[in-house]
Amino acid sequence: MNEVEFLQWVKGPAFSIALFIFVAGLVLRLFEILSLGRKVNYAVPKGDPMQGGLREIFRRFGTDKATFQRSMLTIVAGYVFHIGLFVVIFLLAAHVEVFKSVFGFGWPHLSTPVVDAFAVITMLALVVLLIHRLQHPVKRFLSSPGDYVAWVVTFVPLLTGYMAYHHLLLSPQMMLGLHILSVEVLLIVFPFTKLMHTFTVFLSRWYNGASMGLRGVKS
Amino acid sequence: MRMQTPSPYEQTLGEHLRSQGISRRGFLKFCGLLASSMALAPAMIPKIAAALEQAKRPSVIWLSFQECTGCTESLTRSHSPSIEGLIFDAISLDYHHTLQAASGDAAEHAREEAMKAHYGKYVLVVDGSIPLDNPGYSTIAGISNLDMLKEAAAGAAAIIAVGTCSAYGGLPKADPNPTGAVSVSDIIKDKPIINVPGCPPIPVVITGVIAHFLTFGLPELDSLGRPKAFYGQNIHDRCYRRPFYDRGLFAETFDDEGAKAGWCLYKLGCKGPVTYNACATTKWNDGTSFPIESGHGCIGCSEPNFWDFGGFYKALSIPTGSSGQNVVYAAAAGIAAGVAIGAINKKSKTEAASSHQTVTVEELNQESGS
Amino acid sequence: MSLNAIPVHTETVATGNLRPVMHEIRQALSELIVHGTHGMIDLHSLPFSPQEYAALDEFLGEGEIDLTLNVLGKTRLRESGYAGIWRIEHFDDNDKRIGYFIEIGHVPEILRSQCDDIKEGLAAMTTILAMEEGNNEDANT
Amino acid sequence: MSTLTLERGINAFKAQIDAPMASFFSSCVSCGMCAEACLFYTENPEPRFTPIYKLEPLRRVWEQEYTLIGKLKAKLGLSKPVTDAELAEWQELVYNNCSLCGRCTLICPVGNDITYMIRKMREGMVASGHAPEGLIGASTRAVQIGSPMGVKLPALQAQVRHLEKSSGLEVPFDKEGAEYLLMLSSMEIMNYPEYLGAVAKILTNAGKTWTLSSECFEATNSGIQIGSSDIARELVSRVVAAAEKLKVKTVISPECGHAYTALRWDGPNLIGRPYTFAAKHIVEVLDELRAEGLLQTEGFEESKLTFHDPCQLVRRGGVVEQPRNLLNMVAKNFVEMADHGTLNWCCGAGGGVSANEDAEEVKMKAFQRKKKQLDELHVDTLVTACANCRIQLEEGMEVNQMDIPVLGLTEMIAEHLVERKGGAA
Repeated sequence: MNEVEFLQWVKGPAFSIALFIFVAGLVLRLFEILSLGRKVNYAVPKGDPMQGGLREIFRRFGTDKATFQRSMLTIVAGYVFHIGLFVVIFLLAAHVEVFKSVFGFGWPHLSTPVVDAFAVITMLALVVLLIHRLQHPVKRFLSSPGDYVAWVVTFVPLLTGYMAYHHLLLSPQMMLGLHILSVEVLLIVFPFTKLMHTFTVFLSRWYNGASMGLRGVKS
Repeated sequence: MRMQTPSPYEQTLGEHLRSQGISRRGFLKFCGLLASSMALAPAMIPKIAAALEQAKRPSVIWLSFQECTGCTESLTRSHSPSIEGLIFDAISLDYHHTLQAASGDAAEHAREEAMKAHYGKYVLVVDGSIPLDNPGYSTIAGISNLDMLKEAAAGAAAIIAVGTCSAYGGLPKADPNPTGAVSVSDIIKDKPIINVPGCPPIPVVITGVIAHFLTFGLPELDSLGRPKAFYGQNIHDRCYRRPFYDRGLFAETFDDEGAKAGWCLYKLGCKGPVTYNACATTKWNDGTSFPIESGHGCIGCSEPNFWDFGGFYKALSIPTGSSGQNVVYAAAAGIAAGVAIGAINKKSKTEAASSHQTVTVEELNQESGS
Repeated sequence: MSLNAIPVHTETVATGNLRPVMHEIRQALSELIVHGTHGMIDLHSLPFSPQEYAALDEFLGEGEIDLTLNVLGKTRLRESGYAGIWRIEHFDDNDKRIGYFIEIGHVPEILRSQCDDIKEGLAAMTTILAMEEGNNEDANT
Repeated sequence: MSTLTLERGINAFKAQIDAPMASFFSSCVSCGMCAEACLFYTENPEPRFTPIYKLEPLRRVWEQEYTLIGKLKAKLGLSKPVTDAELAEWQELVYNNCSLCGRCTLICPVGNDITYMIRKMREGMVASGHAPEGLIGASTRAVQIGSPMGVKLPALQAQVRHLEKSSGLEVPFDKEGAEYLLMLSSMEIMNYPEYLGAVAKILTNAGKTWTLSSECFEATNSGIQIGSSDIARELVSRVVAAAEKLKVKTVISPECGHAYTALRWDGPNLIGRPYTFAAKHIVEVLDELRAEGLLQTEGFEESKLTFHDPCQLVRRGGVVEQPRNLLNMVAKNFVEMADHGTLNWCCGAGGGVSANEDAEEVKMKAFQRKKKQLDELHVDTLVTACANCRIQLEEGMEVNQMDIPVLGLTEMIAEHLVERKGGAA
């Protein structure tokens, strides 16, 4: 298989397989979670669970000052890389074209150098967070192989994408192929790893917020 | 291009050009242009001149298999006395069934003669792919392409595969490849092969490769067997529209304001970022322009399988499968599997709940006491 | 129809090659003074926008010499505003520019009368003179 | 007689795991922020005291039993079944080092209700025989005697007689159709007898009918603390039976945090139906009386004071404004701690920690957090609305030689009460 055939393979069958596993996996995981159900609550509510759920979904994007000071690095670097990922994934022209081909509609994109800068900042933030994870006693203690797998499969597409864009190291076909392949790896492992928090974070915040709302707890 | 019978005394190229009435100044100009066409530094000009002086006029046998003659057209359409014309004049083209005056048995005889006379020394040029499914798909004088290639390759000093068909299979190999077309390098493994892909290749690149072979021997090749001197440049890196790509300015349709302003054609399917060829600098039609300059994206014709690369007008990043449909199927599969797994989970949980034995303080105390 | 007639107008673009080329020329000029080495830059092998060609032209300026050679089509030699820097444009028979070099040297290499040509000329002249003298001798006898 | 086994513990885990928990486990990215939210970690920074880590055995059961990938991992031997030894090891984390205060639940950026899961995990710990001695003792006394501290009815009756004699108030028992059924905690009966007098004074003054029940006076629920729904159900059923027998409108939960949680939130779900009465914390009742104008005070506390929010009231009960409304009636110099309201730090002894002898050293370490908060403020008085917090705070003050008296909010209000005309008194 030469470079072109490799690129063709990752763009064709490999992408189809990865996308299939990603979507089917997501749906499966949601069923897996939701099928466990939740008991009816007979306590007389003090507030609206729905409102509480929605409020927590948004409120938890922020934090109180003291918590911010205690976990500043985690929060700042975490924000930087999450925003960076959003920009890189959804606002690069080449990526918008991919989404357009999947969904049938697109949206405006940012200029490439801007996205490029975001990619660099995102990678830096990820590296900072990895070092922090390895150094911080609690984080290092808590981290399972899954945490590192999630880091790697997030970081590699950024790196290969950056290198493909700048034509570094390998031929552009090879690099683009590796970039797409790394995204496929990401898609495949996504539903079955920590990356799933991308979706369940809203579910979790909603459940927690609904419980808070029911009890009339306003944070 | 004259068809010449091999003479016992072989002129050097220098002598040949001089005998054509070309002055030393002309020779220098020729070498300068040649260096430029071979993408060599001007400092190489004296070396090229010295090498050309000494080079023997080679015998060239040109075989055309499953092809459209576009490659030959590309070469012959260049205006004379262009640089490529001069180089072509400098070789002894002993067989080319489109160009030679002789036909039928006489033509085939010329080929056999040349092969015999220059055994081990002649250059074999091939355009077109070779069908393997059925030898009858393409024959010349009743000889299948495969047989003729094998026979001609046996005595060749080197093979130049001109055009994407002979280099990589090209259009005949496009999905579903009805003839079982393959490239020269798929068949011949024991001879140096220089791939000069393109659909067609740039004429000056064809002659540049020949000139390079005459002056410096086999050129340095990339992983796809292409001379790095001509295929070392990425179209996208050399594209004059690159600044628009970098600024994120893209034409969305072929007639929008962006297209009129000459913005990047990435979204219109340009394959420049993954294509290696000299188009962006050498250009076409005697340096007039190249496809991107004319407002059409690069189709990547110098790359293997370019016909099956997901559509000429689809952006490079777009996956080739039908993703939308795939998502629907995947969701359906996910739901089916999810329902099954959900049922198993639910059953498992119900069983756990029903097998729960009430915890009593007696048990607590017994356990803590033990 | 010429390309310019097509209503596609490229915005001003910079390939980023102009500055490096200017510096390369300056460097070659100082090499010429210090070591006497000839330098040559092939402008056709670099992506240059029309604007950048014009900018380079303006930068180099016009000098005192503008020659046209008739060698396999025309070749035009122009000294730039800076002595020792020459523009060399090769044209084909149809006056299409097929090569564009900047040469740095006292005289462009191609302008010199070439040894081979001189030798050939000498041989020809000798032959002609010998023939004429032979004819004269014939006439004299 | 049947015994508690690992199997029963794992089975309890399986029965307890629900959709929210599956979602919480799926969402955790090991950011470690819950550690910083937990006083058992901040005051004793060992990584294993990180809240989410306390759930590790439960998480593994979830992964192995309820996820496809977990089942696969278990089959391949990549994930080992939870062992009895592990659960024994985790006892310290789940009981001694967690007061179910809910601060991690509030801080978690992905929204995981870690507290909820620890409470559920204790079900399995109990069923596998890994509950701490102290809590077993308390639960046993609660079930067998009717009070975790072993207080019996005659002791209460004696106290009531004393109160009636000294104050001239009537403290009714078993008065059918009364508006309020007043529940107590043993701690109040034993340590803070003033509480009963204060409530009696306020309710009588407000002209409300109220009663105690001779069948059930204990509101605290050791079943909730040890984490056994079976025991908790037994205990809460007694309250429900007493309330329904006396046909009261409202049951008043005493100044006790987890009693409120047990009665207000868990009770209906334990008995599997809604109550026929309302359940309110005494602070809620007092604030309602205030709002209705049935509670008037005079005079102000001159000392600089602050309020310690009981976790179960603020974070797990939504009672934030009420104590402040009441305090502002009687305090001129009321200051808030840096982290207060829903962000307040636990006293260190909630969620069964106070009843757990194994946790005695740990709970004093945890108190350091409260000490830091108080040291910043330089207050003269600390007010709270939970007897359990109050005991821990007083003990902490003593150990750390801090001279700040701890007062109950209800008593403070009672002291400033203005006698209403037309009041029953």
